[in-house]
Amino acid sequence: MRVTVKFFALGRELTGRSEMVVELPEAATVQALLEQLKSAHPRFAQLNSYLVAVNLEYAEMSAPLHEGDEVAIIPPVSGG
Amino acid sequence: MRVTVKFFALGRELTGRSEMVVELPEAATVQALLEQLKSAHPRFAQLNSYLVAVNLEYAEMSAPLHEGDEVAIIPPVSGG
Amino acid sequence: MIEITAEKIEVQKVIDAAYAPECGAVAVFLGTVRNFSRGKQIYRLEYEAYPEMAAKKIREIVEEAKKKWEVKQAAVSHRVGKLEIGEIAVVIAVSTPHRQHAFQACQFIIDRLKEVAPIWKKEVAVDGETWVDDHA
Amino acid sequence: MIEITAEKIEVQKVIDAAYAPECGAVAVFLGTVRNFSRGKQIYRLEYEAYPEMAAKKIREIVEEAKKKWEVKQAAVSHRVGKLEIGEIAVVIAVSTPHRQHAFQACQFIIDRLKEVAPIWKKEVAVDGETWVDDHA
Repeated sequence: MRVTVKFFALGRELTGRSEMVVELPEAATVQALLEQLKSAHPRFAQLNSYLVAVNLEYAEMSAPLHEGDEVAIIPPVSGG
Repeated sequence: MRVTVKFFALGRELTGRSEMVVELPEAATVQALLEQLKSAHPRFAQLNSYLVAVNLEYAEMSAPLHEGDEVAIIPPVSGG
Repeated sequence: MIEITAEKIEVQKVIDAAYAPECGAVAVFLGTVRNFSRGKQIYRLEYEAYPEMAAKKIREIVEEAKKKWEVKQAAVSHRVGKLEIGEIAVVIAVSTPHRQHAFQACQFIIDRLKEVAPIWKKEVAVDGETWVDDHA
Repeated sequence: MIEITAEKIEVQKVIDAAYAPECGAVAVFLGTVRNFSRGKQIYRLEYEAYPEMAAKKIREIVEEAKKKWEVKQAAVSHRVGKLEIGEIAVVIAVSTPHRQHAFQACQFIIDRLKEVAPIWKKEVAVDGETWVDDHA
């Protein structure tokens, strides 16, 4: 299955990408996606603090992903 | 001596005046002025809740007045 | 800027007057004319002030706020005259480096203004006219 | 009105969007760009957002505020892009019948927005660029 991964702020700068499509085994978890990202993009591994959102909602590491999900890597926020 | 008395809101409406000059004995107090106002202007006596300001500052009933003072009758305020 | 004015208040002007480059937070309070008050439909409000004393009292309140919190700049504009529903009676803007202080100081200024500034409002409602006494 | 925008924010528009005729109080918060931060001189800030999620989170925060206080109407506008000193990054306006609720709800919305909305700022200062982490 494929999910779209979005990067922002420091995550975007480290990966040099604001978005990428990632191929994953069926029912892979957020955790599995992150491990795949870290090995494929060593500079992403330098991002040491972030949350993950799936389809616009903060998600647990154990959450299973589905075809077409939009996953976002959310570094510490600082709006306002 | 003479003082100027200013009326606002309900006090202005009851007396029908926004300002008057009052002749008082030397060193008369705020209290003395009020008694004189009440007897000269019976409708002023209907104003049953107010503070008094002398020269733009809230004053005690016992405060002595001086020539040229500006005295204001301050009904309950409701700004904002 | 502290003013008692018969003109319509421009909010942006009051905010501009409270601008301070070292501040990241501006808290603003707008008091507006409601269509209902104490269960009655309101047609309009009429505000009257003792302008010199009102301005003096508001200046004192702002000074007090500056002692209590890290307020860099504050501006207050209070309208007088006849106001229709939805019109702005008062605008208070307070600039501080940190936002908690801005909210606290702004609320303090409006609370104290309502207690001590010689400003009065008359409600013109379906059943007649009443000078409001919030403290009764 | 809840928006993430690259355009300059017009404060009056946000206030107008929060207007409710049954309300006598509007509390407004403006977050502006300070010239100094953490002891460093700032040249400008760069804001970035995940706009769809930021708008969703802010909508949820506003709904939460409406449950906690008597909020009739609220509007939030958050800017993204490059901002100079003094420019407005965020405006929040909240209308309530009574002013205490307006201040409390407005402060709640900015506090929660800073905690959970996916919006980031980079400080461009004399010694380089830093993504701010307020929670570190």
